[in-house]
Amino acid sequence: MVASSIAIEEISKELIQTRDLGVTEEGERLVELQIGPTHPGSGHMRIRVWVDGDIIVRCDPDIGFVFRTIEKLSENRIYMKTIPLVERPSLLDTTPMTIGYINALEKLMGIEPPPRAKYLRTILAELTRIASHLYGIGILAIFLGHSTGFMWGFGDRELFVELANQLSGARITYAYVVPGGVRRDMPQSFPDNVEKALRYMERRLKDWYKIFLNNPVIEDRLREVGVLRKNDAVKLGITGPNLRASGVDFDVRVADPYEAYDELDFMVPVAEEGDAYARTLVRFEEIKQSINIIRDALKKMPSGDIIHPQIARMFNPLMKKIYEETRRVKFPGIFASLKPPKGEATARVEAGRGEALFHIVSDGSPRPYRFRWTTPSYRNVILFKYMIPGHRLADLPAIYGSLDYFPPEADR
Amino acid sequence: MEVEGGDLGKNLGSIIEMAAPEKNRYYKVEIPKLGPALLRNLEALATGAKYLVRPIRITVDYPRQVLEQPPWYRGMFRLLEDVCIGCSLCDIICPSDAIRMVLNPQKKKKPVINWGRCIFCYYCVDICPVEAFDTTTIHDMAYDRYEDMLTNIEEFTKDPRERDPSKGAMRMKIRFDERRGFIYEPVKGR
Amino acid sequence: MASQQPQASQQRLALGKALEELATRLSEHLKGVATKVEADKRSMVINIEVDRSRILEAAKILSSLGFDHVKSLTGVDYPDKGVIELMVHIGSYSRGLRRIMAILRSKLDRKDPRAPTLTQIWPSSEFQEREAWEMFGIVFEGHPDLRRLLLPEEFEGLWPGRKDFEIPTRKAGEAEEPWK
Amino acid sequence: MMLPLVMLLKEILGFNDTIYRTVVGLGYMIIYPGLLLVVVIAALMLWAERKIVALVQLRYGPLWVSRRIGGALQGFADLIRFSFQEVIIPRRSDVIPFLLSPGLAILFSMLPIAFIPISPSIHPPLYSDLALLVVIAIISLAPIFIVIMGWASDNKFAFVGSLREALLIVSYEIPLIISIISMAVIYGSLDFYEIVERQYMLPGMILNPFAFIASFIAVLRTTSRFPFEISEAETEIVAGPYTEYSGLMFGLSMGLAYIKLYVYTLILSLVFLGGWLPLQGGEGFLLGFLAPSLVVIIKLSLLSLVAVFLRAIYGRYRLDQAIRLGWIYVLGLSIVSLIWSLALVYGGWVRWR
Repeated sequence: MVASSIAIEEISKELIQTRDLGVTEEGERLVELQIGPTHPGSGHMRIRVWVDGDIIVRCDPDIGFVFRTIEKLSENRIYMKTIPLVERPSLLDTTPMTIGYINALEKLMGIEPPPRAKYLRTILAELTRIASHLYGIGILAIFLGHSTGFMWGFGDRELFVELANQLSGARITYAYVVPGGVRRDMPQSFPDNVEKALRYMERRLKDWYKIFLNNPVIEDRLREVGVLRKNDAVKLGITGPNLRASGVDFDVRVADPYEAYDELDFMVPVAEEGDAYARTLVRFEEIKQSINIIRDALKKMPSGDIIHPQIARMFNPLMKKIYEETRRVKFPGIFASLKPPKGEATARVEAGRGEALFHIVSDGSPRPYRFRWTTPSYRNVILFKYMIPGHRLADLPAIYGSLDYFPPEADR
Repeated sequence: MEVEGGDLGKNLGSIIEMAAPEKNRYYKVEIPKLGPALLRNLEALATGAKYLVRPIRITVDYPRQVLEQPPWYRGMFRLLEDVCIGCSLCDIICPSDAIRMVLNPQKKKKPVINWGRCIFCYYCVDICPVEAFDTTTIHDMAYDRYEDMLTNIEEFTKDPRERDPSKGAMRMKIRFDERRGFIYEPVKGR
Repeated sequence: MASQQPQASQQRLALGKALEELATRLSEHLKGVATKVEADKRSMVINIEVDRSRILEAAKILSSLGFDHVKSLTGVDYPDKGVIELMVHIGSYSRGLRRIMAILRSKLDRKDPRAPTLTQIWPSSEFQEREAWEMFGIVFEGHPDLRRLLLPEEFEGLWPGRKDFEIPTRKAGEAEEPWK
Repeated sequence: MMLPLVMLLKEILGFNDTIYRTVVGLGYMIIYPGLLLVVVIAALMLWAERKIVALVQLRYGPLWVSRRIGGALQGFADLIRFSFQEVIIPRRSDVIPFLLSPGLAILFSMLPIAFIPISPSIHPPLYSDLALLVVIAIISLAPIFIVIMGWASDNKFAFVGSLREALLIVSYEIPLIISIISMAVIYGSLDFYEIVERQYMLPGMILNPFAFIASFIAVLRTTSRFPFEISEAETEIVAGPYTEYSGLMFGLSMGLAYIKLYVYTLILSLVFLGGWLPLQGGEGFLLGFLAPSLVVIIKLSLLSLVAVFLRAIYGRYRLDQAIRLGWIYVLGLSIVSLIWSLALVYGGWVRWR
């Protein structure tokens, strides 16, 4: 698709001049369709497509409808306030994002969380990864008109949202990770509930395959649609399951292990085909692998503190008492004025949709001087421009869904 | 993977690779050879029919039934005015600027909250050095007017349980189950 | 677990050493192009500083060395120094090299920030350059389609990413007027 | 109820035969099995669809209206809501076709009821021994008004949707007609009474299963059931031809699919499922009319339930895939069914005289 985009660019120059229902020199009548921002299949974005008959000849993603200026906002607030902020755009896999931000902050501060905290973070991140993938598959399903896949995705996601609720006390926006550790230890019944939920998910995945992935209609819609070749994926800097479905074996959890991933037993699926079907398949496989990670992490879970001793030392007697009795971490007053030393730090994590990069420039004040954050959807949005031309109009939702693109995450 | 000018690239990468070899954790997903379409159609139909006969239900019949949240669920909370020392840490750390310090009649600083802005992150609850917030699990509150969400000290010290909107509803507890996912059970003694 | 802990720190030491070696190798490759090449062991990145006029040259060399995509491209505004720093996080998908990142930095004149486009070398930077342009006003010469990306069409005013675009902040902690 | 009354009137006032037939015909068209029954069945089918799909999809389905009977009145509630909503007419639309086409589409999809008998005793108002052909011919006209809807709306999505509809009509009407004709070949008749009578041993779907499958798939397409819900694909083209419709007009255009489903399954249940068999019809209103017609309605409801259940299983095909499926497999199947019928007839396996 990328190779053919040059020819498309040439057509598009004509188009910009004639705009609407224009007649190009070739005598083709092209219709401009604006998919979004108020369209049942667009999300918070506008996709301008020019169609010739049923074939899309040019596609221009117009993003920014949910642009939250997170980078600018964070420059004006203390470090702790940015934690809930980075959760908001990628509402479906919040924990990997907070982990990335906190990792960069911890690198600046020169502290490292205790092992138990690392495991707890990993477990929550994987729970949200499963939830995020189920959401993505559900959205793909409804884009293809498969309402059962949509409802199943959201229904099964509920289990993992509830598990996260039991761990952190909130359903989606956990703000569970704090510098130096996590905010609360897992409750007694948690491992048992997790095991039951995971077994349920494994049973359900078989039905998922039967009704969704192996369904001939779905197969026809996804096979050889939106093919992304390996070298194109690398060139365009695609990330996450979309990259791995194109045959590139890259996962930050393996390439640059953070938290407890280095010690855990898991594999990362890679597919060669690079079409929408492969991307969906990779997501299903990743759910299976996340199940393995959570099981393994619960098995290997070390005991001990969940907050860095340097922070625990700052507790007043009441806080210490609460921490020891209920394993709930109270914030010492220093959290309201964290001043990491001058310097820069970069961290990256594998969020549900791919690699997220965090860069903090600190000037020694309680606010970051500059905070740069690129999200996986932000890096994948370029695919709309280069992959969609040449497909049929009905393929647009199929490709959109298979990319698991999430507009707020791209806009930040 | 093939890279342009591959040798140099490999050389550079090999320095890292020798120092700390990357674990081989990748496996190739074969796209399964799917059976004949007719068979798969029947399989899909049978799966649907299976759920038609033995349905699983994830949803709860809200608002007739309301979920009982764990005690650490981050719901609405109230100020214990006598405990509060007016240190204004909650105001400083509030990520959405929902808390503001005001003077009470004794000219002491006390926090008040704007429920319209609150995101229930509980940073204020956790940073309070004296535990001056009394927390509940109530979250589904509704207000008629925006002004009602802005509290003064008197309103902020009132217990939100008093006007819990889910009072008459059946309280349900979640039990995880291998086959059905969730099983909702009524909470006894309420 | 106890045995793994020292092993992990040992590995980290070895990695740090490798990173430094890699930095020296890179500085050999970039001799005369980069003004500074240094390793940041904490974040496992290599900072490469180049002059504005040599950005394209450095990018070509880095791309030929295996850094195949841009992870982030943005600016950092330093009004007191009168520069906007172009900061490009580049990475690789090839084995070994993907463990680290390189940050290509170049100081641009704040009054007229111009930089050559990197889209010919790394097509992945196309949308990121559009964002850097609308936020910091960095003009990427030769960019095929330098339009606004995130900001609304009718947005007017300063470059919102720069430090002199101030957003109102509230002073927390002081006693204020009650809402009612 | 109506019949004895009419008989009584006839006795007392001495109505002649024409008036009697007019009154019965109007009752047939407006009350049973015409408009009123159609609305009731369509509303119940809407509810049944949502309920069935909800069961598969881990949830309750409609429950809020008439909770005691599982929300069965939801369809009627929707109908009432639609009728009281504002109808917005886009300024740039072609007003007369825009307003008329939903009604005309419904008219033409209901008109075949006038030719279709649902019991052995009371004849339909327009009785003809070529009824099968006439019915197919009339109901094929309905989609044309869907195309007009899309064109009159002056909306790009509506336009794309109506073009899709037009392409799909062509590729699925032909298999439908061929497979129905192949049944007529077996029965040696186009008269519904004879068609039903000749299934007294074996229903048509066993006599010629190919024709049944082909015509069922074609009916799924024509009534835009999944996996052929292509012309109004929500995530692609909003609501296809119905994008600009609102209020009652939207209710009509959405109900159109269910009305067509009713009529088509009525035809299918007569042609393939043996109509009112095993009841032979008897004396009086109850045995002669009501009981046989209830058998027909049960049969057509079962067919409709299968059709709506598919929503829980399938997504939608892409336009070109659906057309390919239509022109290769469904058309192929219908030709096979025609050959099968000819073989049965000329091989002497079926003989009616």
